[in-house]
Amino acid sequence: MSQQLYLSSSPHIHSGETTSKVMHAVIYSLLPACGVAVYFFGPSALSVLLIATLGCLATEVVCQRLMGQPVTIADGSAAITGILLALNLPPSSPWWLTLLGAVIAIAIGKQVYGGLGSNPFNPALVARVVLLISFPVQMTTWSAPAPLGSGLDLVTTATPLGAWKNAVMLTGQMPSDLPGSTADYFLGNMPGCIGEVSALALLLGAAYLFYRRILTWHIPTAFIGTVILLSGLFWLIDPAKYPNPVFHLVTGGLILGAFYMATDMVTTPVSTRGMLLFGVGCGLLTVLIRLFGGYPEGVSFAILLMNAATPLIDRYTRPKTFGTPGQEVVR
Amino acid sequence: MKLKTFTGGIHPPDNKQWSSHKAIEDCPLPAEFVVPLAQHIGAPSVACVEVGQRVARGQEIGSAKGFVSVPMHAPTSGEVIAVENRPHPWGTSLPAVVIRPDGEDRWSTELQPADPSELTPDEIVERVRLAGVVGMGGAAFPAHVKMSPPPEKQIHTLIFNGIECEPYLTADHRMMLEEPERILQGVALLQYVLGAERVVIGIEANKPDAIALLKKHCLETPVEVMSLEVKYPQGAEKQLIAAVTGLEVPSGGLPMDIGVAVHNVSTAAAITDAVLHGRPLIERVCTVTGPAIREPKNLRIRIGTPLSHLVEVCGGLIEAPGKIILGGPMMGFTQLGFDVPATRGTSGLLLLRTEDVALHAESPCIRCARCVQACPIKLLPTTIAAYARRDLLAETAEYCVMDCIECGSCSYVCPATIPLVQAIRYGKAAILAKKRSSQI
Amino acid sequence: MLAAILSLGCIGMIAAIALGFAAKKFAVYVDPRELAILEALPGANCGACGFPGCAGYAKALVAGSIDLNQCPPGGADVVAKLAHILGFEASAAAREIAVVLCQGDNRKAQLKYHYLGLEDCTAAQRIADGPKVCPGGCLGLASCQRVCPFDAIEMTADGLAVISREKCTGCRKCIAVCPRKVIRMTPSEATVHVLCNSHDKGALVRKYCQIGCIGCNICLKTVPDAYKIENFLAEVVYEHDAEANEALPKCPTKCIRDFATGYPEGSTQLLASASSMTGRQK
Amino acid sequence: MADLLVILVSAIFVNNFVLARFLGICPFLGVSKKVETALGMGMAVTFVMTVAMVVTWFVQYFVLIPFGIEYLQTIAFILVIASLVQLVEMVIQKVSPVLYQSLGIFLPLITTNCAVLGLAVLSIQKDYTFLESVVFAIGAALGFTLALVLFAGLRERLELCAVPQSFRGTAIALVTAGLLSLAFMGFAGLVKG
Repeated sequence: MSQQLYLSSSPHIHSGETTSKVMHAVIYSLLPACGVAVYFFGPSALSVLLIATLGCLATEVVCQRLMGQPVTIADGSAAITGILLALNLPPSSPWWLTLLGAVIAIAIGKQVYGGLGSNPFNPALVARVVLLISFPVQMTTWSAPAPLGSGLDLVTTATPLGAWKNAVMLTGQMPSDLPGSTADYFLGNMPGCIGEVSALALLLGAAYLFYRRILTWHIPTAFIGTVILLSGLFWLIDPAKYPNPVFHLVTGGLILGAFYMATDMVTTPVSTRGMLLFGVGCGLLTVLIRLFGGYPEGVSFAILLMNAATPLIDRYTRPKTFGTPGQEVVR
Repeated sequence: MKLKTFTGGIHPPDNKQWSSHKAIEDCPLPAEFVVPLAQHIGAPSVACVEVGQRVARGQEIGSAKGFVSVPMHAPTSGEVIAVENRPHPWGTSLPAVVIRPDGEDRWSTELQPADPSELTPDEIVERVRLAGVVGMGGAAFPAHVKMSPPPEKQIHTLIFNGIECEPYLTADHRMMLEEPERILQGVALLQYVLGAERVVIGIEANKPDAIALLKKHCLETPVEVMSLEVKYPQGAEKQLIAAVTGLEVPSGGLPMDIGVAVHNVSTAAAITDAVLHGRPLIERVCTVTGPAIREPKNLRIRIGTPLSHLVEVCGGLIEAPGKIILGGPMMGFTQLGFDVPATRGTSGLLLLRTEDVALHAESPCIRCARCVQACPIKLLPTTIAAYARRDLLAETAEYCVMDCIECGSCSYVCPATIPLVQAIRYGKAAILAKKRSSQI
Repeated sequence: MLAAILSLGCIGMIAAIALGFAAKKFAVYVDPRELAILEALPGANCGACGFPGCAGYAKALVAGSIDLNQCPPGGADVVAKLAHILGFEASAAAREIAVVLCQGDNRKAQLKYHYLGLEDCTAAQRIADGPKVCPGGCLGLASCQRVCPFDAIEMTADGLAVISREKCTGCRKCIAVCPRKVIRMTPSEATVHVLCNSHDKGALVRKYCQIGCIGCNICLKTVPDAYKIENFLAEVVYEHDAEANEALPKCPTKCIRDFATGYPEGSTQLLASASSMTGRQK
Repeated sequence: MADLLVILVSAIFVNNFVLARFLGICPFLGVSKKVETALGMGMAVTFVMTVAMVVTWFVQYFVLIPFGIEYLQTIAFILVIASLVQLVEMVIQKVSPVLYQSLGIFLPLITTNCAVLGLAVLSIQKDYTFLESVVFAIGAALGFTLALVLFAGLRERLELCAVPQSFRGTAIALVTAGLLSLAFMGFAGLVKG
């Protein structure tokens, strides 16, 4: 009889939540945003999504085979990287660009570090930044949305943030005719990356993740809060030059970044205070780069930079151990 | 009204419906008792009977060795048939006294009842010590030690633990429902001995019947019955103190350092028996439960009853179990078989089927921080475990591994199913071993 | 041109004088032997000597508080060098290597239960004395492999640790970590070992292991000098093991192995060369 | 004043010595295994850079230019910096063993570091005044320290990761340094420095 018995150290029960369940929930939460993107940008968005996702899965398989490790694509983490990468690319990305991004994300962003859980930087953002620096033309060619059934063709245009930056660079003033209204931006009717266009769809997905308790409020709140505060400050100082906080909120990748990229568990701090600090850092850097930097959009860089700071944040924001006095122990 | 609680913790399904409605039954005597000489924290007792000797129920069969130690007593009258190493719930073979009952169940004549109003506090503590009373929540720490704090540590708050936060277990719950007088007498005795100003009985809100009953009994007394939020590990000593008083036991310290003492409600009942009737701790209530047992029950068992007998009394097995657990599912110990005996700390026997055993393969940590949120001590379990597994003992110690209470919350919530608690235990053992070797 | 030579020369001169002055004025003495010893040591910083790294050992050697032969990875060569530096004659330490005294992998030896949890022998041993019925057998959870600084330990597919005779430097780290004390230091020239660590009676051993020593005394009878039996477990007497391998064919459970003929079953390690393995110098 | 701030910010972030100019890679890779040592190294570098800047500025404007031998700049700077660092090391070792324990061991590593030399040459090229040079030196050193400490944090974390055998050690460190440098490119254009 003892042959069938299991013995182990306590505890002997488990919540049943597993890594792959968490990952799959994240995938589901991203589906509305994918749907909106396909609605506004048509088949080109769909193909970018497919190429990125399949590319990531294939790269993961090849890497794990090469290194003689068990293949773990079923856990869904590579698929998430693929979807997030696609959401961070312009809908007009050529297929080779998307594929290259997928390979970079998984091979350099993740597998060289030992795969899931080991990568210090968000793989999708690593790929996006590599592409942005290597292929600036393709990565900044944006299309105006052409909703399915509208009969419109995709026309090259500038993102709202890009239009603002160009105007400020040239004239030092806010442009008078920014494309689209705030409502358009919120729903996703604006040019931009596949996934950053519809704040509404992203918020829907995020709500699901909150419900599943996969997201905690700390990072998104701190991130978005800081952006609103800081951009609001500049707006109050010179409304003719700096756009208002709502503009910052609904254009560009802030919502996508704050809810999906900056909350990637692997590359962010573990303690509550650490998460808040991380979010504030992301917000600061985002606004700085958006308003004063060379790039119109700073969310990706901000998150990557804070990823780099994560080990240090973890180190200096350890929770106070129960029963220890006052300040926590810092080495 | 928001109920009091501590920070951190988890909400596992409590699964108490199997046995919470079953009244306590007296377990019939088994064919043979195996009374281990080590059943408590501290020095094991030493056998003081010989093979062939006749013993009476309640007679001392193992004498205490040192202050943090308690004597052992015969669970029934009968003959000592062996004093030898027997399988022990801790996983190895340890010295035990084996007794064959004669069926008479005759009490020892040496036991003297007493009137507590004529006893000094020291005499009460001595009676508790002689009766071998230990903490009955599971850790089995000798009760008399907790009852005699050094004079400079005045106890101002006395807390009774009726939390029973371990899933499945219902023994304390039934005790509170069926024997409130016995418990409250013990409460009064302890209050008298320790001179505490405030006395609180903490019960989780999922036992409304017990709360109502004890409140009724305590109407005329200074004892306060407090309903606490349902959360694991509310019943852990430090967490209970934090929930009730808001005080934190200092790291590495004892509750008495902040003027608090915590006793289990069942311990209070045992103290009543010891002081009033002179009866030693030879029986306790134990929940036999789980999906693999035919008839879950709350049994009043004698210490030393083999587990196989408990299974038999509960109608046998539905199927061969996948895991045999002594204690609750969060902190209990798995057993190799049914030949080990129940001890003074055995609050439950839980039998899981093979399909109930969590078999997820371990995957890499994704730093989701659930363990950090769940840890009631506010440690970073994943970091500690990672360091411990790489034998980086200095870092392990620096992340306060020694403060871990091994409640299992982190392992329970870990989506990567990393054996965090086991890694932490491993780290603790390695650090202690290193300390010991450097002292020599 | 002249200006260049002169000004650079002047700068150099000023710097040289300042440095020379500082070297005298601020000199701190470091024993040159310490540096020489550090140079001679292998530099693996394995800690086998009991000091934190090679530098610590070097310091202790110069202070004269420790023997020369505390560096197993360095072997006899290093002992000779150290002796030369410190002005002693070498008292060569015999090279010893570690051997796992067990062949009972998961197929040959019975398990008590299914172990769930940390892949570590010490952790598993704490749960009902480990998942193997045999009280002394290798648990196969690779604690020794992880601790080996020289990558000398292989885990077979069926969970048995096998130590490479070439790679082992005798640092004893595996011995310290093994909770079952199944690893033992042996003279490196000895190739015949009784690969069993169970002191149980023969009948019991037969029940749980196909390849355990049952204490039958046949090896002792065949080559009386080379074996001894204590508590139902045979052991090679390494002082007189010249003919030990003659008992091999007689052993009923095949628990004696001559490493000159190969590693235990399941190991993928090959003998480096016939000469180095069988070369028992006499 | 605003100029000085621009120089400082530019030297720390935009034109970070390690991550944008790729100077001082040797100590960046060598002394970044632990955050503590990285901090020590950062302090040592800050100290040496500032002192070296002061001395080389004087050498440049009071020796090299008056004598018309600017073409010997590199040799002269190496000579001066190397002996200066040696001198400082010796003095510290004798005067303050405690400071030497925490800082001194790094000093030989920086003796002829390209970051220190590069700093001197760059600031001369840019025609910085004395004050600007010193601010530039401090900024560069702080940038170096920032990069080093960030990197050390990352490497400490990598110690706990299951990095594939073939990528362990310097390989993965270089990949990480590359990615860190990529992230720092986000600061491009922040100030014109």
